[in-house]
Amino acid sequence: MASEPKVRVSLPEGLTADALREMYYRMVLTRLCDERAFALNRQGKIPFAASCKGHEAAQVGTAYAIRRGTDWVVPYYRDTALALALGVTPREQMLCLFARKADLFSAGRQFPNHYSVPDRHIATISSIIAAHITHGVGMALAFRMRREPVVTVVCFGEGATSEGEWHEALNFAGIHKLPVVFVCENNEFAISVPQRLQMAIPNVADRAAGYGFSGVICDGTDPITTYTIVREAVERARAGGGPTLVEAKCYRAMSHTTDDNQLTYRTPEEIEALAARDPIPRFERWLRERGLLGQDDAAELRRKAQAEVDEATDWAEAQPPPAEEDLYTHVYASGPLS
Amino acid sequence: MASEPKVRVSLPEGLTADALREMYYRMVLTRLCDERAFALNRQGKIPFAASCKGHEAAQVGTAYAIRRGTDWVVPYYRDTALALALGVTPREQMLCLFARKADLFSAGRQFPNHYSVPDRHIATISSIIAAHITHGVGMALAFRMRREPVVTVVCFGEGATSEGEWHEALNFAGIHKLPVVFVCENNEFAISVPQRLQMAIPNVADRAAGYGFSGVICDGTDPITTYTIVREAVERARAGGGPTLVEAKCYRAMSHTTDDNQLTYRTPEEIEALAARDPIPRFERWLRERGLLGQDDAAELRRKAQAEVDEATDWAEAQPPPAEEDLYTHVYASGPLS
Amino acid sequence: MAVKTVLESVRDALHAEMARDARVFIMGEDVGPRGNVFLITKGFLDEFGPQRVIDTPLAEASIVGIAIGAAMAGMRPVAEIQFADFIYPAYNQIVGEAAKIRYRSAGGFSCPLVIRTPYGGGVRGALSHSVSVEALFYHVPGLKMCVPSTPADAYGLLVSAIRDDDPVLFLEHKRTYRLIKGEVPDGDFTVPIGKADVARPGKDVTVVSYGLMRHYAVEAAEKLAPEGIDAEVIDLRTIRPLDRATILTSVAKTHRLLVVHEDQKFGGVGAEVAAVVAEEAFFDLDAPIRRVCGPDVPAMGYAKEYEEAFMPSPERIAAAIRELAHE
Amino acid sequence: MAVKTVLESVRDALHAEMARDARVFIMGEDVGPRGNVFLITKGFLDEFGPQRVIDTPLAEASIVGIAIGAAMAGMRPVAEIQFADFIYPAYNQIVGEAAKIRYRSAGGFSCPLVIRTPYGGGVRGALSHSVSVEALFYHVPGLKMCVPSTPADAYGLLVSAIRDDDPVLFLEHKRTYRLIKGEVPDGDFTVPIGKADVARPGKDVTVVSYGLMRHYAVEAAEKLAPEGIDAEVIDLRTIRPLDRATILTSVAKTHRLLVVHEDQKFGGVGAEVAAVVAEEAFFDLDAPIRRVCGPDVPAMGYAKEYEEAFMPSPERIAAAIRELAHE
Ligand SMILES: Cc1ncc(C[n+]2csc(CCOP(=O)(O)OP(=O)(O)O)c2C)c(N)n1
Ligand SMILES: Cc1ncc(C[n+]2csc(CCOP(=O)(O)OP(=O)(O)O)c2C)c(N)n1
Ligand SMILES: [Mg+2]
Ligand SMILES: [Mg+2]
Repeated sequence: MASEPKVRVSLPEGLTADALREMYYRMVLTRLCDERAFALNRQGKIPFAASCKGHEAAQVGTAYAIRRGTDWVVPYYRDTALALALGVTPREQMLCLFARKADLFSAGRQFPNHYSVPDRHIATISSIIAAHITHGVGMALAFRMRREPVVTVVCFGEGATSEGEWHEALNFAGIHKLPVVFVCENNEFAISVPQRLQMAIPNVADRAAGYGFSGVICDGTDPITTYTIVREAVERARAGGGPTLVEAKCYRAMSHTTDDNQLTYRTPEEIEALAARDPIPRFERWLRERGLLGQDDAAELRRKAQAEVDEATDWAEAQPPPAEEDLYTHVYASGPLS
Repeated sequence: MASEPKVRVSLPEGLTADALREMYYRMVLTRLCDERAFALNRQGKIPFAASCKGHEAAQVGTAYAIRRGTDWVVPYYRDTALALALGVTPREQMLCLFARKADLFSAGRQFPNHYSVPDRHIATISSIIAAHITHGVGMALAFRMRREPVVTVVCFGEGATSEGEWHEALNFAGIHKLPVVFVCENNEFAISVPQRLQMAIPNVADRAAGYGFSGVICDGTDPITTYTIVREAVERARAGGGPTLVEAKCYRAMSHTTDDNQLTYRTPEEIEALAARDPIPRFERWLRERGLLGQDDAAELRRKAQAEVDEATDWAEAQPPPAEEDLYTHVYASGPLS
Repeated sequence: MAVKTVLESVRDALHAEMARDARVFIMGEDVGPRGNVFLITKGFLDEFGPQRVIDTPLAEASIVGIAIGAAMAGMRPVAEIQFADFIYPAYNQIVGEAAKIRYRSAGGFSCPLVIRTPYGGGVRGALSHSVSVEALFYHVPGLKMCVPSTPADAYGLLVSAIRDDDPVLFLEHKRTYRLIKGEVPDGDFTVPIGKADVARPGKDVTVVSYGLMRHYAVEAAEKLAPEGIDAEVIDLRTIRPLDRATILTSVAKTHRLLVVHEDQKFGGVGAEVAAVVAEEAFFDLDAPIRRVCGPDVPAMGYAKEYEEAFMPSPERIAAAIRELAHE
Repeated sequence: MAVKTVLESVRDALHAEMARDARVFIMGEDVGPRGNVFLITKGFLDEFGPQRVIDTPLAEASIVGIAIGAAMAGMRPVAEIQFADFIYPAYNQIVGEAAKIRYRSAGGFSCPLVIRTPYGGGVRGALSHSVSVEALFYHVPGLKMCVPSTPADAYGLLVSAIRDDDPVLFLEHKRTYRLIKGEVPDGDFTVPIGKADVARPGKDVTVVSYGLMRHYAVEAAEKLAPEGIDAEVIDLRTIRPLDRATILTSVAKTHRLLVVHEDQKFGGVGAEVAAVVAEEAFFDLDAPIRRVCGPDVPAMGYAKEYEEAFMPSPERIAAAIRELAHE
């Protein structure tokens, strides 16, 4: 790991050099987790995986923009980098991929990446798109009622904005000027459906006007821009300035999930061209230019991350699966009824 | 009825002097139907009524803006003037108020004013707010698929815009540039909930931008302005120009329905002040100023309308109610199943 | 003890819990200055303020969804759906979300939420203000469902529902609101969720019912007493969990079961009650299991004649009991 | 006759009806270039064009609501809900609207709409891609509901559904898509909505089932034949309307009823089947009515172990038949 940079550069407000390197590390760690997940799927070891490749910068930027341990996040199923940046460990990630009994998020009940980590302030979600957005608004309402200085961040894809519940959530948040920040990770596709068939407008952010608050677009392949814009929104919300809709423009590098094949609706050229937008080499360059990452640091961080992922994979795979009786836990507070 | 005016005045495009007088007549007729409905309720003859007092201009203006027999309307439960202007007769109106077997709209099954008149191109609706908006969009889709030059007009209150389905309907219409015109009759209240608790913005029309088409505000207490603006939108839609969201600003003079008492949430002063916005005397003045209505015409039209309403009331009251076996009709095309 | 209506009891229970626990709040359409369309929350806004009595936009999915979020964040929301007919837009939040939050998060989150809604017919509510929705939700594990019929049960069950750590759908039959009066104990008390009530003990026929029909069933049973037919009427009070034990005990005594509900027959709650008895008490039965229910048509109509034809009456219930007693 | 999978039959039926009737069109998420997530509509976009194969926004209420409007305007839409778990947002449109359009307009409008959706577990679909939704809809008069289990029935019922003048919810068990192969007649044919199929004749026990469980029930029955237990398996094929006659005829012969479904037990379709038999064939019965169903927990989990524990297996079904035969 590089020591503090020789040349003093001005860092983004609120981020130390260590934090910046940590952001980079989390992006790499996520990438390796995602790659491992796809590999495990190909090996027939897990039936399903989804990758956030192309979204890492948007997510890590968002994670660092909030006050950890204070603010809450209601993520969506593509928010692996967000979760890892908020402290979800590779072991925890692998437990959910293998659907082990000890899976922290759901005890092996939900698809992978459906985080639920109360102690790291990550709320539970289902696979039902957009159903979580009102939950974030309700959490914000609760915090405001109790006069706690907490901001809730809710993430979703651009496809989710078509659901009626999305509209209802933003409408309520606007009326009550709640401390909530909506982050749309716009990757231009909802499975195979391109944005032009999802909405008649180029920018999701433009819809914020209809709810009486502002919408901001940012380059979601750049963690620093995303960080800056989300942080501003978060602190405005905390100060009583109401919600913001942030649209982080990013892209989806992989097929929607391992069950999808994007070649059925995207050309190989289109997919190849996406590589130029990869947030990881870009952020690496940014850090290097500022002397925050030395010559061999990137490779070393990658090795470290790979070791973490390898260890976590082996460990998680060896953990026991749920037993039949686990089917009946957590139905009601008082146990199963019938 | 006045003969053609002595002085030639320029009439709104597409409206003859007769049509203008007819618009006036329909407004008066509606007012008298509504008053009769409330009176019947006070007399204990019908359990429920809702009045469109304050909306007549917006509705009649809309009705005259479409091509009758070609275009379709998907109204909402406050669209009495719209329905009467589209040819629903006072007898038909009274049949639904009395819930008679011969009730054309629902055979006495639905609340009053839930029109359903295929031969006058008025679609069926339920009482579930906003559920009809996607139907209008689907009808527009069907007409477009069949290349019929038909425009569909969908009406709703400002409260309905909060429902997720409203958003979904407008989003789809925008994407596919469907021949549909959305008319929001904004009366500033949803039962007791004022607009500021319904949305964070002053104008519903501003939301159209989020769907990629234009939103227009008009004075919904003036039938001519409403007519002009809706007509423009309808013809643009017919010409392939896509949807428009028209916001007709009007007001609700009476309580939400006979089950409501607006004095629980509005001051008497506020309610009294509304009288100044009454569209009927205002339109009367407009017609007089242009020589389209003579000295005694208004009184005579009122008498004529009153006679129609009286006759219709007596006639409808005398019609038979549904019989027990009517419960089982129209469950399926093939009859009741079980 | 004071005599109250069901409506007053619902109001009193809400009021008492709001006063007792700062985590309890109300959200719904027209619950503010208007005090709810039945005037249940009249005066609440002045007393508890707009933070705890929230007049929501006209959007049921968000009423429930926002309440879920607040519940996950430690509050005890009472979400109101103005009429049960308008609960459909919130179906995703109730069935897809609230009911599964504890299970899907392996206990990481809970959802202590009450969804109150007036249901049922007999008030000239027409096609869209008369529905019974219990059969659309009672299949859903993770939810609980209460259907009180008396003022005391309305109070005691609503307090239990608010204090419950899981989502409870609380169905209030709107015809009972002002029609049904009864004694209600003073002060704080609860009625446990999951316990049926023997509304009228008897030995010849078991009549299982709930909501308004409980009262019609008791009326029917009283009518038959002079004929020497002694019917036992069970008021379920809670549909999920269902109090199987009370039903089975009764059938073991009477050997005959009639289920009565206003809701349509096919796939209604009576189906499960019948199935439980046909499975667990088959050899106790001396006669077929009968059901008196609403007809299998889409809805209750507006005209009085439709309502009368739709809703089981004490007379129809009495006729069914009589027939069953002689079978 | 050709041997096809259920998936191929669904595709073929859609294709044939699209080709036959210009009023038929398809709308849903990813039905376009992707050809639906199971590749059911693969190639349709090229063949029928984007006006008749509409890739919709991610919004189920509007998928159904827009289809309803088009149906009211004379079209024959086939709306797809990508997975049954995502049907909840469209509940209002299906239950509150589609099912009531004919009734509420006194025949003024009809709603010839098909809503297709893959349901059920056994494909590692986890908590939100495994649900059975039949019990959430079968109570609703005005709707019809098909649950084919074989390729021929999938074809014939889907064609019937598209030609039906009322809304039909068409549930396709996703585990059967590629697993179940069978002969399908060539050319145009229909299977009537509302007729059950005797999948395996027998005389000792009636097993009523549908969907994937029909196959497991037949497997179970075959297992028991060597033991001298001869079970009759009825595949409902349609849940609403329910073919009471076929069930009652069978029970009159076997005197024993077992209902098998993957969906949770409490309030499931088995409840109504049991209730019908307990009401209409009580004196034919020699033993309690049994149900083998999914457990009353909120959902099937992702881990293989949860799926196995949740879904009735041929072994569990066989054990229940055996026990019932000896009761
Ligand atoms: C209510 C609902 N409808 C459909 C789906 C199926 N589905 C899963 S992900 C997805 C696309 C989501 O697109 P977007 O919101 O843009 O997020 P992205 O996957 O692109 O990150 C769809 C249609 C679902 N899970 N839930
Ligand atoms: C889905 C649904 N929710 C609630 C209601 C109860 N309700 C009937 S009318 C109404 C207010 C409607 O307000 P708006 O749309 O502004 O129309 P207006 O009555 O003012 O003309 C409400 C809340 C309903 N009918 N449907
Ligand atoms: Mg996307
Ligand atoms: Mg209004």
